[in-house]
Amino acid sequence: MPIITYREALNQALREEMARDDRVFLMGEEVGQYNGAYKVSKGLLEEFGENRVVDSPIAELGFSGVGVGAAMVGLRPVIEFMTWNFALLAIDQVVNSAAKMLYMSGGQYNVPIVFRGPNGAALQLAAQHSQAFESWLAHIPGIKVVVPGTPYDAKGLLKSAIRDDNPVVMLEGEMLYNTKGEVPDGEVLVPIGVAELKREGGDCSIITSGKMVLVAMQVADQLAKEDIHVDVVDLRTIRPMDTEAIYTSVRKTQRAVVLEEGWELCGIGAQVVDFIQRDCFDHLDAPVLRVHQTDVPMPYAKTLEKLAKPDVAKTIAAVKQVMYRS
Amino acid sequence: MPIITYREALNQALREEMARDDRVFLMGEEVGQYNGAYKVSKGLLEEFGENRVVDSPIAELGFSGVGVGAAMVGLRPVIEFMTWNFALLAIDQVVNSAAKMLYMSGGQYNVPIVFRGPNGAALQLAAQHSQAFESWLAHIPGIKVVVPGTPYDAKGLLKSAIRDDNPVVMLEGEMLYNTKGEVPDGEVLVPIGVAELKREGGDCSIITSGKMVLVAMQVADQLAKEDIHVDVVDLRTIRPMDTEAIYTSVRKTQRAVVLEEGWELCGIGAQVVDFIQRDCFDHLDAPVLRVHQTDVPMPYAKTLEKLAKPDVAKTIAAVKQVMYRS
Amino acid sequence: MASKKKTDAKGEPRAARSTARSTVRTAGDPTLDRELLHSMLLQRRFEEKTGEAYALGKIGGFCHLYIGQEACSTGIISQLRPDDYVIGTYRDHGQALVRGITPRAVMAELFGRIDGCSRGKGGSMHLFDRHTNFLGGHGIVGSHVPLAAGVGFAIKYRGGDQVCVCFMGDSVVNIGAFHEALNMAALWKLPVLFVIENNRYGMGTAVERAAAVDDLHRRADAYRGLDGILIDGMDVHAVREESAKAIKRAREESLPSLLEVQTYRFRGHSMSDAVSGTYRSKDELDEYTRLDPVFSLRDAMLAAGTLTQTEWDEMEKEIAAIVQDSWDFADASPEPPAGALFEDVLVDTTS
Amino acid sequence: MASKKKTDAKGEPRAARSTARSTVRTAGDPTLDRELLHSMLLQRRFEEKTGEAYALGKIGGFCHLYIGQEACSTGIISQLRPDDYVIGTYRDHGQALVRGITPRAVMAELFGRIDGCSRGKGGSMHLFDRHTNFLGGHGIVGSHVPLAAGVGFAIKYRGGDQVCVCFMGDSVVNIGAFHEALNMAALWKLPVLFVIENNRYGMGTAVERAAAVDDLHRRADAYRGLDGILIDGMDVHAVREESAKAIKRAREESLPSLLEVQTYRFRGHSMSDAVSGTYRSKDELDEYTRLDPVFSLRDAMLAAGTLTQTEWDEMEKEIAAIVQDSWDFADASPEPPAGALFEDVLVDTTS
Ligand SMILES: Cc1ncc(C[n+]2csc(CCOP(=O)(O)OP(=O)(O)O)c2C)c(N)n1
Ligand SMILES: Cc1ncc(C[n+]2csc(CCOP(=O)(O)OP(=O)(O)O)c2C)c(N)n1
Ligand SMILES: [Mg+2]
Ligand SMILES: [Mg+2]
Repeated sequence: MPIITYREALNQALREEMARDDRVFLMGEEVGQYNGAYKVSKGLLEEFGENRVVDSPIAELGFSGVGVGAAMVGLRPVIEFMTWNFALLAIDQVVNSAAKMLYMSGGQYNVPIVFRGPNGAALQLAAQHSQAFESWLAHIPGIKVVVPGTPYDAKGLLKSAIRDDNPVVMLEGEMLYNTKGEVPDGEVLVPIGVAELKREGGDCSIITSGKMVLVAMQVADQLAKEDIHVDVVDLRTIRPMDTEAIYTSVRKTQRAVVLEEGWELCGIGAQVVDFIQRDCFDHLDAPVLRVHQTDVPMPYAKTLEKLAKPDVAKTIAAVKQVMYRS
Repeated sequence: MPIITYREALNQALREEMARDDRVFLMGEEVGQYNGAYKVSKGLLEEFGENRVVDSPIAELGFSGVGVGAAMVGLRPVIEFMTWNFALLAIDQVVNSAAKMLYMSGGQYNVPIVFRGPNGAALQLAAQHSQAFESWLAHIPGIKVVVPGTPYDAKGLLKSAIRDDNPVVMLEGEMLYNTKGEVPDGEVLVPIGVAELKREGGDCSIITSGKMVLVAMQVADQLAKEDIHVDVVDLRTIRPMDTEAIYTSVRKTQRAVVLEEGWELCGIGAQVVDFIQRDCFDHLDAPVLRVHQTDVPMPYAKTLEKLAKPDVAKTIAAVKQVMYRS
Repeated sequence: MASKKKTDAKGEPRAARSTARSTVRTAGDPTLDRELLHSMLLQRRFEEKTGEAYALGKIGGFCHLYIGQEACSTGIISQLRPDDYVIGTYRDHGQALVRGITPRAVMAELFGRIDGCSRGKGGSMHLFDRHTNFLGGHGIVGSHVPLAAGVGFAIKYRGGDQVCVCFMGDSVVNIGAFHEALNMAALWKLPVLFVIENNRYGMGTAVERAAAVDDLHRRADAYRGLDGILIDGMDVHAVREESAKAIKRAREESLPSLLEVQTYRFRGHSMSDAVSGTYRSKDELDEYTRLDPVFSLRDAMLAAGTLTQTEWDEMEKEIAAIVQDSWDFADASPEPPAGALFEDVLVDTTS
Repeated sequence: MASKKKTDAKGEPRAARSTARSTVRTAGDPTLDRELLHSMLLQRRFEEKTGEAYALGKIGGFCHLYIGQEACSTGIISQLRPDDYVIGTYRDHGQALVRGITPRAVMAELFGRIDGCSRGKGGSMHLFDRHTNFLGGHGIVGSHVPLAAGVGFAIKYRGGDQVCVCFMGDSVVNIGAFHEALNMAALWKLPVLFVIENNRYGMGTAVERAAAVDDLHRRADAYRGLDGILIDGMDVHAVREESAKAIKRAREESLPSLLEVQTYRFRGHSMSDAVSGTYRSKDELDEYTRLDPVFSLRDAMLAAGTLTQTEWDEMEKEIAAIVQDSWDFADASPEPPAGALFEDVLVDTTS
């Protein structure tokens, strides 16, 4: 199978879906002439023209609303946020327009739109450019939220998202765009709402998603050297969440660590913990532990930033703690 | 002690703090001439004049930013959102400006501001006017979040919030404004970050906050008739959360139900569950259960709305379930 | 190098505020006049009934009556094609009726019943109807304006010649979404009519206390290619005449316009707001009542002899029956079943 | 009734785009000229050094150089009082230096060190300094514009006569926050200078592809009492002259202005962006390079005989030493200690 980057995987997904369905268009800042701030849309303007690859003004609230309006009357917009940090300005359109439209119209107006872009921290971008929005978005009924951690999932989930007749939010990562993996040419569809066991162990479950999948895989590799073998459950979709996949793993391992990029309070991990304690109460040998960003805005200084982020060492420590090892 | 409404309690807090400190001003839609959409600011324009009670255009992002800017240079704004639903438009200023300013300025610019207004559902206001934002706001470091459930706490927390040198978010409730309770005249300060055991039982802990405190108290009354006696832990502040108060109650009762107004996924309840399982793992006799809004946008129709909301019956059922009764 | 502005073509400073009032005309076409009168009267009587139902607790939540503004909906929507689009705010009963959602479906929606146009899930603020391209019914001030631009974008994308009409209140001109949408509509030449229904108040705030602009349609001045138009909103023919040009411009040249329709609401902002006495005087209300768009058209027709008193009485009777029928229908319509709670959150199709 | 616009006082249609270019002047006051030249040259050499440090990995994250735009910061900030306020965007090095944050504190901030003006926590995009009333350094396009209005509000609230200067990029004119802030500033008469540094591109997007307005300062036309002013941003004296009037208006009459300063950035948008060849041509870059605000003032002074080549060489040498010193200082400054991670999240005081 060809080995390509996460960026190329997204690019393939966009190209294939735009070729498949001429209602699909891409809109956002710098997506056209500039080929995308992170080059995800490279070549698309040339291939599909200005009508379908639309450079927008810096007006997140406005162009998100343009997407929702266009989707209500039959188009299938893909709205790129340069990063999700800026999407805060547009969150009203995601939450109050896209997510609620079908319900408040009594089933008449579905909104087949994809909101996508990088989420969370990259390197030294400081407080305003490093925020992870998983838990906010997962909170909202009326949308689906996907968080691909590999090039394969990136392609497969973006294609599924574009074909979905509901609003789908996709959280990518600047630090993921250059990562590589096997991705077939042509049709790859990863179903929304289905987790994947990315590594099979038996000693402990690491439940994670998105950018943290890479961290979890490194943790698994390192722990294997100490003869600790972990399950890595990649949620892939965080709304709806594949609780069965979580339960299956945790009932087997009886111990779990939840690894996420964002902050602790009301994070994705809190919800995973809630699911686990509710359904695996009698299986648990230890409290579930969480690894996440420390509870501070992201600092700029390199050393502080490293301390703030969840990482391999913190995750290994958590796994050992739930296994009562040291 | 005088018995007054939650609305009057807020009004007293505003009046007293504005009299105490002339840097305090109130800004928002209809706060002046109209005396507030919900009359919380009644009489304040007359008493303090146009300079300090400022009617703003409908421009949530803009006037929130005006508040943050004014706070950076020494004023102490109280920004009223007509409801928190509209605050989505301004959430960038809350999260990216107010909450991060002190950190990204290396401790130079604190932002002594209060953002307040009703949160969550009232009656039949449908999807766009009925959303509860507790968990979103609790997620964010750099702010404090208070959710008074009684007139006493409303006055005491608002006064503390205005005196706090940090950004404080206060979530009120349309359905609370008319509720009554004992509130002393003059100085009442409820410390931020301290929960209150509003009812002492021993059989089960109900952990809740805000509008749901009233529901929990009714639950406690009804269950008492069946000789089930519950602790009602009113968090009062949800960031920072008074985990000790939670632990103390749960270690005693060994069973807990978390009752909240908002949606399930990544809600406040998920975080409370996480805290409990982490620290009271060996004390728990049953999984912690949660009561919350069903996972749908709020419907308009009266009957459907009732089904969607957390209520006394659902909470009683949950308490009985964690007690393995039926 | 300060730029010149707020001067007319001769460089004279303009008057502080423009007014568009004229004498109400008849069309000279009695059939058309009667249709317009009928359309406006239906809205009027329907909403008076709505007020009663609200008082009886048949309707809950927020309810914003349109009474006084009927010439705006009727004047513009009466000129649209079935495949055009209409979108608006929470104050949407009038537009919904003119666009052709049946009084039954609207009333049932207000009652929160299953036969409502939004299956009882939207209520007064969220009327929707796929059959008439009525795109809601939106509750967050300003947020539907970008949606309208998006509809315009879709029309242009497909090379169609429809137009999208976006109704909004006067306070919308101060919110960011309005500005962002207008810029894109002008930049991309989208076939959208942005219609400000200037009823002089945003809730209890007079326009001049919120907007730092004398005439709201001058907000168009900040956008190349966006026409700003002032219209007398108490005269349905004035509304038709001016909006006809904007519709033509949108349909034939795919160009947006910003229409300021000067109107007035005769009721409070919502059901809990006093009609007058707080932020506006009884005198002011009375003055505008004399400009009532429904009765002034009727009077002009009676004077012109294109309507007789008997015909008017019959129209009243016919409309009273329609309105009563909508009430009876709504009252008989079932509450949505419990199962409906979980429906319409997501569709389970892909394409 | 379509409103007249985009006509000049005589009703003539205006040219598509205005340009403010003139010949660069000297002040006639050699001391002043030398100060201005020094101020601009310091920014230039400091930022060239910044670029080197970035290439060496001493600086991380996003870094937006201001090179080419120095006349704007120098021209305006040089006229402010110490108790006035300055606020800007992520492209903030130049303004910070002119405002008086030391090169050492700025460089240490870029290096992420404890002696940085934001203790290493803000980095390039978030320079702050309480001593000079430098209010940041903001990263979300447009979001600092309401903050500036808030500062103006506070000035007026206290009855002070300070002004607040808000620097922003050209793309800001398309975002909602800009519009909301301008409306309130005009409505409430706040002493704020809104300064658009029009460097012709928002990242890779040319102004005309994003803004449906020919001249950005004409956005002022939508607000009563807001002056829109066009300024040649390559001529520091032009900047001073025009902004002086706006500062006076703000200080004495508490009135806001919207200044469009036409400038150009000689480097890429950020360190990862090519200088030319993608969205702008080498030719265009060369053309603007000829208008270099630093060297054209130097040349004008040399020509006027108010600066000698020796003096210039000395100025270069002095500034090189300052810049090198800032590097050495930053390099020697410690990383913030681990404990700093949890500091500055909240203050633990009340009042
Ligand atoms: C963003 C936002 N802020 C506040 C509100 C509350 N609100 C509802 S209607 C209204 C006044 C709107 O006035 P206007 O635009 O003039 O429309 P009208 O009601 O007169 O038709 C306000 C403040 C809201 N719905 N959305
Ligand atoms: C709301 C928001 N959207 C997008 C971005 C990403 N971004 C940063 S700078 C920039 C371009 C800004 O251009 P301009 O305003 O002209 O300022 P300049 O960089 O030219 O100084 C963009 C798109 C952002 N920071 N904030
Ligand atoms: Mg109005
Ligand atoms: Mg620019």
